[in-house]
Amino acid sequence: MPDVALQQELRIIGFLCNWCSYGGADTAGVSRFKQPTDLRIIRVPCSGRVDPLFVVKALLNGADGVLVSGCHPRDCHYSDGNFYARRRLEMLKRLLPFLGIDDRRFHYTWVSASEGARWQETVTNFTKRLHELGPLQLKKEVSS
Amino acid sequence: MSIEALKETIGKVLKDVDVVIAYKEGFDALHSTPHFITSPEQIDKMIWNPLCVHNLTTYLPSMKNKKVGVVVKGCDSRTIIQFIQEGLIERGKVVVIGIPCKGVISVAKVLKAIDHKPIENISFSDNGDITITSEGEKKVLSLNDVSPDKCTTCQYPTPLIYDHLIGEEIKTEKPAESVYGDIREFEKLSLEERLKYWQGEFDRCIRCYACRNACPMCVCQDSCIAETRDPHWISQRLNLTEKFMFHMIHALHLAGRCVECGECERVCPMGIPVNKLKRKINLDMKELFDYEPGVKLDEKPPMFVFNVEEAKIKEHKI
Amino acid sequence: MRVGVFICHCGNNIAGTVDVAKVAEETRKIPGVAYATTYMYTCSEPGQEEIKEAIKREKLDRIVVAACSPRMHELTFRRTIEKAGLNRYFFEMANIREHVSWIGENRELNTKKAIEAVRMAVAKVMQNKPLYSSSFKINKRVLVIGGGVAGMQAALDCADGGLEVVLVEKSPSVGGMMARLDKTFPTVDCSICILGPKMVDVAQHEKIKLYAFSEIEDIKGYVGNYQIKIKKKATYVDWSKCTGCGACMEKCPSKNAYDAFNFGVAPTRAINIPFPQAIPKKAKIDPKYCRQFTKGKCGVCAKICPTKAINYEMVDEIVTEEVGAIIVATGYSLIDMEKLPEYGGGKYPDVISGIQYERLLNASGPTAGHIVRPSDHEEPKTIVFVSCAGSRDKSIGIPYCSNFCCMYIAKQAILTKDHIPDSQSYVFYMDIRSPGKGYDEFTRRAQEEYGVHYIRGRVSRIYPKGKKMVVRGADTLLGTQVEIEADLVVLGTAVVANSDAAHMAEKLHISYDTSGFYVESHPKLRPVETNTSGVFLAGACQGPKDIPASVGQGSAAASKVQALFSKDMLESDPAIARVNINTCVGCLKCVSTCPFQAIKDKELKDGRVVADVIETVCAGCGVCTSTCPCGAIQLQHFTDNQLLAEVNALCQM
Amino acid sequence: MDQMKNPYLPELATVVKIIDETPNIKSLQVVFNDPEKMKNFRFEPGQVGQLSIFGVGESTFVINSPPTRMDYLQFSVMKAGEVTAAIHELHEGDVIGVRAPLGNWFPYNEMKGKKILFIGGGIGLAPLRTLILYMLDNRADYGDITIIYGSRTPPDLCYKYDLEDWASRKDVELILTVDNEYPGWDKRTGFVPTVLNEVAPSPENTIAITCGPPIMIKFVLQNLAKLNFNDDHIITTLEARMKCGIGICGRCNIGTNYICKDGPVFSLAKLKALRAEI
Amino acid sequence: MAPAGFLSKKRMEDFLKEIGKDALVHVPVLEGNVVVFRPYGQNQTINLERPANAPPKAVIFPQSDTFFTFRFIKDPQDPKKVSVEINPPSDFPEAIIFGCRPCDAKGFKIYDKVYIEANGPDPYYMGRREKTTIITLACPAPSAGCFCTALGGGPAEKDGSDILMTDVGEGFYLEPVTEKGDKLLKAQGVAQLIEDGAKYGQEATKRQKDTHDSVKKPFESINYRDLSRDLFDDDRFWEEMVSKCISCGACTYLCPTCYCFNITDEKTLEQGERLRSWDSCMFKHFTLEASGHNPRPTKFKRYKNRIGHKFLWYPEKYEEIIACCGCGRCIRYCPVSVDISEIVSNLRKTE
Repeated sequence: MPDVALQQELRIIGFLCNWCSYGGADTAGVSRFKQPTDLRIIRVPCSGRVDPLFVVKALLNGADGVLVSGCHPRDCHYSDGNFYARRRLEMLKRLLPFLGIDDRRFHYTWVSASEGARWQETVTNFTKRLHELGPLQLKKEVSS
Repeated sequence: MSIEALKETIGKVLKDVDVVIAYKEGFDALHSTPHFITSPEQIDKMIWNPLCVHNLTTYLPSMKNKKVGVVVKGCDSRTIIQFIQEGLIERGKVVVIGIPCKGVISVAKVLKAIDHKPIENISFSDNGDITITSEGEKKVLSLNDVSPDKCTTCQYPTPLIYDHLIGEEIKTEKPAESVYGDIREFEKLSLEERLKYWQGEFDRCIRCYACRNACPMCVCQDSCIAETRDPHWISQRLNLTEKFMFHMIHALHLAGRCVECGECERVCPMGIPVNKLKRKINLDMKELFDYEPGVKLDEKPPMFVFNVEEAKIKEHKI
Repeated sequence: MRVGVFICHCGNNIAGTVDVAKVAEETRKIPGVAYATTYMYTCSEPGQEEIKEAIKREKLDRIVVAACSPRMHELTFRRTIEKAGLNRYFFEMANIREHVSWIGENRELNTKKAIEAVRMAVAKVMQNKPLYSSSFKINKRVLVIGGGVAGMQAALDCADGGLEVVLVEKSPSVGGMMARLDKTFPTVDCSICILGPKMVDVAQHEKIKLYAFSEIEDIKGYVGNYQIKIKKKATYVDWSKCTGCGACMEKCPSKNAYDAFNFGVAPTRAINIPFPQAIPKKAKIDPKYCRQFTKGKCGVCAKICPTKAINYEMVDEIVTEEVGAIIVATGYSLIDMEKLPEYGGGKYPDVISGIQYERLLNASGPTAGHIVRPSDHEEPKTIVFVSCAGSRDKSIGIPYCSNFCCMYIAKQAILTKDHIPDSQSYVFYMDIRSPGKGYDEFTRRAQEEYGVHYIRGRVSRIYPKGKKMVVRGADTLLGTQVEIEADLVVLGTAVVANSDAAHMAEKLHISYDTSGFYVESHPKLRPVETNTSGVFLAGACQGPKDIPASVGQGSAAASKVQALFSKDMLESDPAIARVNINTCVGCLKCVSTCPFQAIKDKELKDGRVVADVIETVCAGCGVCTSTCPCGAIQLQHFTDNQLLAEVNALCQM
Repeated sequence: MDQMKNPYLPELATVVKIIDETPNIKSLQVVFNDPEKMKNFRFEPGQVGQLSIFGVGESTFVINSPPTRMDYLQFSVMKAGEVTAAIHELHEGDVIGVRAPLGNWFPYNEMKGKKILFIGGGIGLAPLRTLILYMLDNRADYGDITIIYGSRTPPDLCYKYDLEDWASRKDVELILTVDNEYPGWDKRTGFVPTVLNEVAPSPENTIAITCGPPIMIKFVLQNLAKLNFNDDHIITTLEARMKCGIGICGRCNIGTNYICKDGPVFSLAKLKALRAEI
Repeated sequence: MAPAGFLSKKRMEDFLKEIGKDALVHVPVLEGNVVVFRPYGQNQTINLERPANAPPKAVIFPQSDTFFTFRFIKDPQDPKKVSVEINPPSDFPEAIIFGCRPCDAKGFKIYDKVYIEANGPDPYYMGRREKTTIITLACPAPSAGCFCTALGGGPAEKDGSDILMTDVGEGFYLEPVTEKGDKLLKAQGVAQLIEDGAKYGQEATKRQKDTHDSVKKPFESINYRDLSRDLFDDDRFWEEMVSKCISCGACTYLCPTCYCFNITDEKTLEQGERLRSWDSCMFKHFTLEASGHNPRPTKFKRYKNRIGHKFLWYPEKYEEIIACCGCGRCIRYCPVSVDISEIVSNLRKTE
């Protein structure tokens, strides 16, 4: 794990589905899997609840990175929610660079409730990547 | 095609419907305007020429309680197909009068070509020449030079759906790869250049919502979340963040649904390339799902369906 | 608005790495937060009392608890504030334990993170609206999927409790795996002798409606009100006429049909009754082998059938049943031996699986209980059992222990000695797992009384040598290589989930793990519940289990259903989608994306068409909300404004 | 910028009391934080105020306490939109913003010596209440006072404390009605316009003042016409979406008149002249 | 008042720099294919050839404006007690609008009646209005849809401007119109750049007249009394005129005289602001009440209100002045070419 604590924390927002990824983050906690502290988590019932506009809103308003995590495909508590999420988020991921926003600032993935280690890895790597990219400051640029 | 044949067809269709939407002359020589024909004597006022730029199908979803005849060009016809894919119109209540189209003008390009001088007269010849009289002088332009971008790469000059086709079918000679040439070109810019570009363009936005209201696929219209407090996605502040957000709402809600009629861009009083984002998404939709809005009746827009296995979506690694 | 915030120390769990007093102090600065305090164990009885007291004393109308995961205690605290007179949805939890104190080492950063987590929760709770459950009638019938011992136990317990039961079994007879066993460990009593009466009970119970040779086609609905489509597969025999006399089976000229019941130990007829004690005892035709189907002519059975029950024209039939709860007892499968090439599985006839051996041992099996080698029907003298054949092998994706192989191998070794007194059995094992009551004694008896030779070590290869099979392996206790020339090799093949388990899970909207076993609600405390209310698990579909555990789960699931059905009405979860008919434009995109068909179109008085949520069908995923372009359909408790409040609380600092 | 002249700046005020009138109507009694402002505050019966919930927005309500009782200003709020929902979340002691007084008022001087007929429905009693209380405080100036008031059900009746008082007074005739039979209700049932017909007051020297839901007003006006009330003698108050409250922002106009500034009190004669669609 | 002056085009940039020393100068800039007002700065192409796509009304009436910011103040003794601190803006910047058209300037005159005279001054409007100097360019040529002369204005109308410039070829003929304009021209640094304009007067007048004569007149003149109230109240008339309207706000937002607004609050947990933002009577929600009731539920009723406001009610209230300056933007930029002059023409009583 990189010692990101030495740097200024970044604003990273995660949207996690209640059934898998939020549980996976809990599992990581229960297992005491250490993670960087930058991420703030918003619990949603399903990754299919995550309107890509939330990601845009967050990035435009000051977030340095956004992470969306749901159940693995086929494993959705609501059976199909993450299938929609996958299409929408992939569309967004491709659109962001067209707007001039580095798509590495947005990551979507699948983590199940049992995958504490995968969650730890996801958070750690995403945080590390964002620290390499530095602050986004879109809000400042865009609202000038 | 002959205008007489069109008028004759409209006359016939009118017997069957409440209104036929066509075109008539607008407030000056360069503009036409939508013409709502409810009685036969109004037919005579109608026109057909490259000034007929509007996508008249945009009125259809708001006229569900009426039976409507509508004149469409090739590009406009995609809207009808998209409406049907999304269940937004009842096919039986719409009579589509299709016209194969060789291209229309872009008012903005014509004005630029004649240096924004007042226009007294404009005429069109079959070979694509446009003769403009301005300040007493005649100037000849080529339609190709003053067509909107959508015409220069048009793939569907003949309507894809119609009940009546006026005139001979036209086949496109324009290469399919050209359609998104500008998008690919834009993608060669650096991230910083792109962001700067959009900041400059969106900064002019006055949030008049002409782009939204002219868009046939913007189903929300008066319920648009750009103006609501519940949900409260954006404020009425006129800063760049909110303008940016509005255009993202517009683009994302049109994801995989935009038929590229270009009305949003045509109507923007501030000259913002509003269609570009949607066309970028369309390019992705084509690559990811082999989907092109408004082309095939039996398809569904990609954001409302899924495949359990998505052949083209790869898991992203950090 | 007066938000009260309670920050939990959780002993040292949170307070150890988070400055909870600082969190309270910072939280108190937020306008709208009328009260913020810390507590040692907020979830404790006095902790909950403190919340109730504060609500009354400080006139609080929204509550935030910053403690552990909401998945742990959200319900606890919702009940607490409800008791104090607040709507239970005026509550949010900030997870500062699993997501903060347990994963971050830097106290300062943890504290900052906790402050912001509370801030988000406060911002959200200020957007919360009171929600009220509506109640609906429960259909007090239960569907049991799977007629193995777990399913039968569940069905009988429910039926004995007075509930109507629909039991669906995909094979032609109930009984499942247990019906195939010869004896059971550690008592070595006759399996079918103890199972048979249960099977008869199932068949005869007036409250149980049995659909054998049937499959679940589709499940719609929600707890209390499910509509189940059941496919009755064509048997080509009219079971209302068939008496199970077996005449057809005797005369059937197609004698090489695959015998699924006997795991292919010997062929059966194209028309057959799977085993003598089958329930229902009815014949069915396997069209893959029946000459009437393959060659277009034969008709022997039709001619011979005394009740004229044969019907070659029969087709699958779909019937619909309505139930209020579902018990899933779909059991398990065994790994395909071909996936174990080093053991020669599927390649050498004299390498067989444990369940096949069970059929050889069984008096009503194809060999009438005589142990013979499949290759030459000679009696084997040297028999090698290989445990963990596939199990505990990450390389083939089976990291788990199959639970009961050690025990049945011991049993089979004992029975072998009974059947063939001059035989010698060897068992290759990794560890002997015998933690059940009387189990360890049993494995010792195998070794001590029956002279079974246990060799600790893995078998590396099995290959033929003349008429023998050479089993080569390590003896890790002696640290030597061993080679045994066996007449017959029995593999304790790994237990795996059914091949259609995932498909079934998708129909049920329940989760399954990477191995395909269904996931229970809580591994310790809610072992037979699933995360989908109204759906319960019993038996090995949740993971490998032996008979007493499966029976126990069958009863447990039944008692859960009884508890659920003890009320006449169920409360619906109000955190479902709701349509604002003033802003809905009737584009009905939500209808097309709803995974549950829970949205319909509705025409209003003024002729406008809008979306309409069927409250009881909506599961609360929110796909509609993110589909709706105009924000007219909002998932309650996770509305756009509520999520935006959280985003804004973070971005607008 | 001189704050005194800024018509958009709300005055801070504190909610001193909250009364639950009906299941979805609350009354707020508010007092300006600045005692001087409170002391010098003047308004006329029928004038309105804009209440601010900071961060949510403003909404218009009539001041329904009379200018003769200046311990506090009372507003009644039915839960309908974002602002009213936020008002319903207030606690006593909370600070809000008030812009008042705004708009015109009842021509109470011209009503002196006349008989007064009040016809109200639901929360429509609010603007009438201020005038009723004002007249009761100046009782000698006015003739007979009749109040016809109705709501959907008895719990939906506002100002039960006032109704009790008026019912007990000899100088007021109070006629209450609810739409349908209701357990424990021993008074009239039926819609307000119907009850108006049943009571059939004489138009003689009488001013009728009505406020209530639009559908009620529509039929009350029809029935008053049938009873031969003159358009000049029928007064109502109108509602509309308002923002600025000073006749600029453009949404509440009926022709040249802005309800927020030139209203909310209109005579029927005036409304007809404005070609208002009633 | 000083006599007319002359500003050579070569000195225009110097002039802008000079007047920009004490004020923010808004100039019409060509961006892509459109002309917009931007604060004068580097790398701009100033375009005076044609009217800006949007008038400069936002300089004085910003599209969104902060009425006040507020902050919640917690009582340190009692966290239940929260007060509010309200902070309106204290001052507005000096501004100059350079190169707008007479119709644009006239728009502010129409605002003045409402925002200063009739209702007591609106402090935000007046604060900016007083500090803004308007330097107008007499229209060198009419644009599509213009009809200012039919409304009594003209391409060289002075009313509303502080200074009127007329392009006379190599430079601009400058006429001070108000004290404010006069003062600006007399300021030391500016005066140095201005030459005597006397010899250009004739040319200016000629050019002004030429343009005046070339403006289209859909009707000769108009008075609100000339409009037929019966037709105005006839739903069928509006259906015929504006079926094609798509209910966007382009016409109102581009209109120099449209002044309707909305007031909304925005806040974070700790603070917020009350905003005034442009609103459009063409939007359905403009009059939509919380109850769901809407007095103007259809685009026909809304368009009728717009015409009524500009051509009937405003003049009835304010000295018969029509609240339309004939700039033609609503016609020119209407997505479907709804023509307000045609509608008004049709509304006139036929006698």
